[in-house]
Amino acid sequence: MEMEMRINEHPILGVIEKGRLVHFTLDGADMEGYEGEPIAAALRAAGVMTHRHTVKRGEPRGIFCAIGRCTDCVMVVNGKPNVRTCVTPLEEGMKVQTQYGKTAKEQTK
Amino acid sequence: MSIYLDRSRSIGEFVPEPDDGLIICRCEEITKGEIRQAVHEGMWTMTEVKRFLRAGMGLCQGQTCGRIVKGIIAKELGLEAAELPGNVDRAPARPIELTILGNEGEQ
Amino acid sequence: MKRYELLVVGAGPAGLSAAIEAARLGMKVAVFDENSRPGGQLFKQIHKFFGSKEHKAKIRGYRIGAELLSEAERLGVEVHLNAVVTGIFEFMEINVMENGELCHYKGNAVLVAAGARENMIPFEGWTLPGVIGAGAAQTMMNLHGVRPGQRVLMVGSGNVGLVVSYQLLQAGIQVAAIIDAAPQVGGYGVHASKVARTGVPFLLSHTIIKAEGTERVTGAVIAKVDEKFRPIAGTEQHFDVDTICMAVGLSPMSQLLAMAGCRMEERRGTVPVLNEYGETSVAGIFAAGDVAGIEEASSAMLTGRIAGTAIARKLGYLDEETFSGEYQALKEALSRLHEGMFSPENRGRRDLTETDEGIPLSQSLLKNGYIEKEELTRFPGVVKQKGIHPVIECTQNIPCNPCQDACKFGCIAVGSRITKLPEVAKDSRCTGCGMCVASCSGQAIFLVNEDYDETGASVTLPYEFFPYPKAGERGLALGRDGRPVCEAEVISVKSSPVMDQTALLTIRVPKEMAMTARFYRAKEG
Amino acid sequence: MAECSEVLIVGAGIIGCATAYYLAKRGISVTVLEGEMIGHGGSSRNAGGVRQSARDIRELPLAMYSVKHLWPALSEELGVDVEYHQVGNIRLGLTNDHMEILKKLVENCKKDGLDVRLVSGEEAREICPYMSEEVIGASWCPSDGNANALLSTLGYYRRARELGARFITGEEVVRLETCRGAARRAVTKRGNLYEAEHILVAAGYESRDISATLGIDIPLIRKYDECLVTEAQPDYFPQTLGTADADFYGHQTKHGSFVFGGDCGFEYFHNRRQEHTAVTANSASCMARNILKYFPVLSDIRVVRQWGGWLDKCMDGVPVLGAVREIPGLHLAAGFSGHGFGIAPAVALCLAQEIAGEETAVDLSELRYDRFKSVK
Repeated sequence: MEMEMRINEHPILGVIEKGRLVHFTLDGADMEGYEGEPIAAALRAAGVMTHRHTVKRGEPRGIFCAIGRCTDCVMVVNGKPNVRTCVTPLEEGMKVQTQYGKTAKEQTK
Repeated sequence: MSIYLDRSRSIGEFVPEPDDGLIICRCEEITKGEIRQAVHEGMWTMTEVKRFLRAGMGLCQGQTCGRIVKGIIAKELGLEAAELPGNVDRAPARPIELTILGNEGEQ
Repeated sequence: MKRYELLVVGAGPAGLSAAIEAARLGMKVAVFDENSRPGGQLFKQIHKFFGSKEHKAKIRGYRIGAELLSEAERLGVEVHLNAVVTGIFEFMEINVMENGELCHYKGNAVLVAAGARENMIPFEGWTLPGVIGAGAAQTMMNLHGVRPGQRVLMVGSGNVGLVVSYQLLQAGIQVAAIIDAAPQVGGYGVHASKVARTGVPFLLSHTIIKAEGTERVTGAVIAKVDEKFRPIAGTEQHFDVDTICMAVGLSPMSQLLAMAGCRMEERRGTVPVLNEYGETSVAGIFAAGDVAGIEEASSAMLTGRIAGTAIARKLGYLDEETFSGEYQALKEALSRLHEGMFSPENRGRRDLTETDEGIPLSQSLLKNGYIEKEELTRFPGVVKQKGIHPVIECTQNIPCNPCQDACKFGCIAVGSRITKLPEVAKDSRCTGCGMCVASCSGQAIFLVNEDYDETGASVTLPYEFFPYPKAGERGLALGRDGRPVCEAEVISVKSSPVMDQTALLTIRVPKEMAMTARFYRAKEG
Repeated sequence: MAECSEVLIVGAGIIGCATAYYLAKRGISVTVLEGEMIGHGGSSRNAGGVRQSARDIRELPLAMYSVKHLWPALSEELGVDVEYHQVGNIRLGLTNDHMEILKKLVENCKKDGLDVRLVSGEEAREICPYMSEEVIGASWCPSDGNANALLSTLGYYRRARELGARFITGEEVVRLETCRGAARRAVTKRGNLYEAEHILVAAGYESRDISATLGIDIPLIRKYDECLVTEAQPDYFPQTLGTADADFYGHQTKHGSFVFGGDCGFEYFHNRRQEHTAVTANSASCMARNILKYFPVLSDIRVVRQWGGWLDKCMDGVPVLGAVREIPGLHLAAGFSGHGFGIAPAVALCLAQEIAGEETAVDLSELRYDRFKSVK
């Protein structure tokens, strides 16, 4: 059973403030998240862990450092590859795609 | 910083190790074995290994693997990691779009 | 070119503290931080800080962050967020990527307080989604309110590993175990104990050898290591986890300083060579906080203040005499944090066998994360007494003294050297108010009343988990090792603003369990 | 006690490494001394152009020889993929003045039989479709190309070392000395002595100070130059780019990243107090604007790294090569003026041949040290 990944009430922090609910797509599928939270947070909350597949070996990668250093969590966002999703705020209508090597599967050059 | 290194000094033969297949540089997918092998081919500094293999030359610019690569090279050379010069740090500290780079504010 | 007296890189504890000092003395200061929220790691640190009043002890990190920020703003410090410093160049020029522009700024002084980044160790499968830094877990849950996983294996028993494990538990995530290749717990014993008593096992002399899974982590394999940290074949152990958290140390994020031409040295990471005021080999460029050598936020605030004050003197905002007074005071405050067995000089030492007072250390604490009952009586915080009284299970010389200030009745004494072990007065006039329990940053104080009623004793313990148990509810009392020891009845759950989210949970247990029961778990279902 | 070898090379850049390779291949014992590390200077701080077009007529034969005889087989010869690609060099113009410049460059090189021609804006965009409409014409040399400068330098080093050449890094030469009138000894900062029958100075801009210890004054000054590297991108275009205005140059590498260099106007006048090679605050921004003038399609591509270095600008724009007549045993290879990489294989081969007493593949007579005379 997948546990609810959002922390609704925290014993120390209380209710964690969120932006408004927005819609975006992941590889074409409709998703929800909160405006301003990192794209990666919205994806993790939705149970998505694979952000990209590497260039050489095609291996899956996801969140690693969560603060924009390691660049493991990059995806294609609004057509731009290599976007660090852990530090890029979610916006209404964003088009997020799993990155395969240097691009999304459908070439976005 | 430079360190005296006589590249003719013998460091022994390359001996395969069971964990040679481990990815060390996550960005460029360079393995421990490739790094060790490069040392035996004469790449004795972090910069040379980087230029030879691209370890630490990817999107994150060695922020994750730098320490680990240094440790592997030092061990192969029989040195302490602290004796080896590290990678040279250069701008930009984070990736920057050409269009932003070119859009200078008040100069 | 926009020119400031002081440019600060990093709006964490060190950067903000320096900016506050400088602005307080009349300097024009700008602070840059690449994050959308200021405060650096402070906003992820939801535990109460150690130290004494001058170090903002017993205040939670995120509240300190908010305090510093509002103070900086009140003093007119310009705080630029989402502002990425891409380089420091000659003549104290910095480039900042902000609002779609590359802006150039010049300072008469530059302070780099860029903090640290997490170290990593490679192992089979370490690139799989689900292997994350402990800092990543902290960021996800405490900043973004998202659980990084459901069941976690923590690698590393330093303070980061311990504190984050506790935070994972607070966020409702299971911690399967804490492992460490070292033979001893690296962090504060009190941090370990508060995790251990919830039932998290500690496996010292163990290393991670594999993350299992093909698309994401589905399990972890660990093994025992020999004295040279090599895994011992045949000792492998599997854990069903979906997340592996790495807490194997931090490295200074000192690249900007190296780039600026500052002389660097290797001291547990690459750090700038600094004079006593935090100035680098490049005149006018200063460094403070973790970027100058890994410590914790309390010292970062002080090194930041020292640098801020020194910069003010250098640039003519503070006369020599006033400076020297302020500098002495700050330096003394810093040295008070640097005492005891966890001092920077003692880091990594495994040969300490006794406290400053000459009391043998608890070996169980170092190996298992909790103290054995039998070891407790030799420590000065543990006394046997009639009626309600504090039992302080604080057995290492940690720089911390809020317990002393918390007790209005003088039951607790630490003395002027804040790393001393707290002593409970022989005939304490304890009223059972519980302020000491709530004020102890290490959650190591319990109120025990062995004369609660005919057959039962009461134990009051600090409790920071949701949901709170309800008075009258029956559950299990757990020992220091997290194993159920007896039935327990909840007498009360008290919380008040002054306790700052640390509830006081009082349970009734059989008399003979008064010195054994240290945690409470509701019955399943 | 001095350490001896037949040849001593000062500088482990591409010239030093490649010459060591060609010497070692001939069975000649060689020691290479380097103050920093392998490929520290300009060899690792250039964009990897392998170009014949727009060369001075005096060094064009070296470029043409390299492209014809050495670059194509180099990867195989060294056992390292140096990423040499003969994909052409296109030099772009935006204005009529630019086109005039290009016309002259083309005519100059045609004299030596190089296939280089002027093309229109449309033709240029056919060759490289991502180019801005602003480009009105270009020069096009299909036999030019590019290679990986880092791997070429390290590849030569690796193979030379394998063949027995001795490399010592962190060993900075501070003085050369003669014995009975011939160049014979090098003294290092650490106080070590090295002796050889032949000494080749190939130390970039520092060649001037080192040679000066023997009373040889190469008329070169140092010029600061910067490059930037982007994140890896899908393949856009393979050609080596340049402009008539010389405001940027570079190409997309095999890895997918773009490597671009360019000027911002301060190059000769940087007041660099520190000797470290950190970049400047402004050059990259200037370069970025220049690149986007020609290739707006690259706007959102991110720069991950900048680097800077000194190039050894010679008085007349071409290098000083070969034996120095007035001091037997002294050989020079300096003053490459920012375009040494592409000709390095031929230069190194000729130097090795000359030291070995063979006839050189390309005549070096117009590039020797004794060419300098007062002209005004």
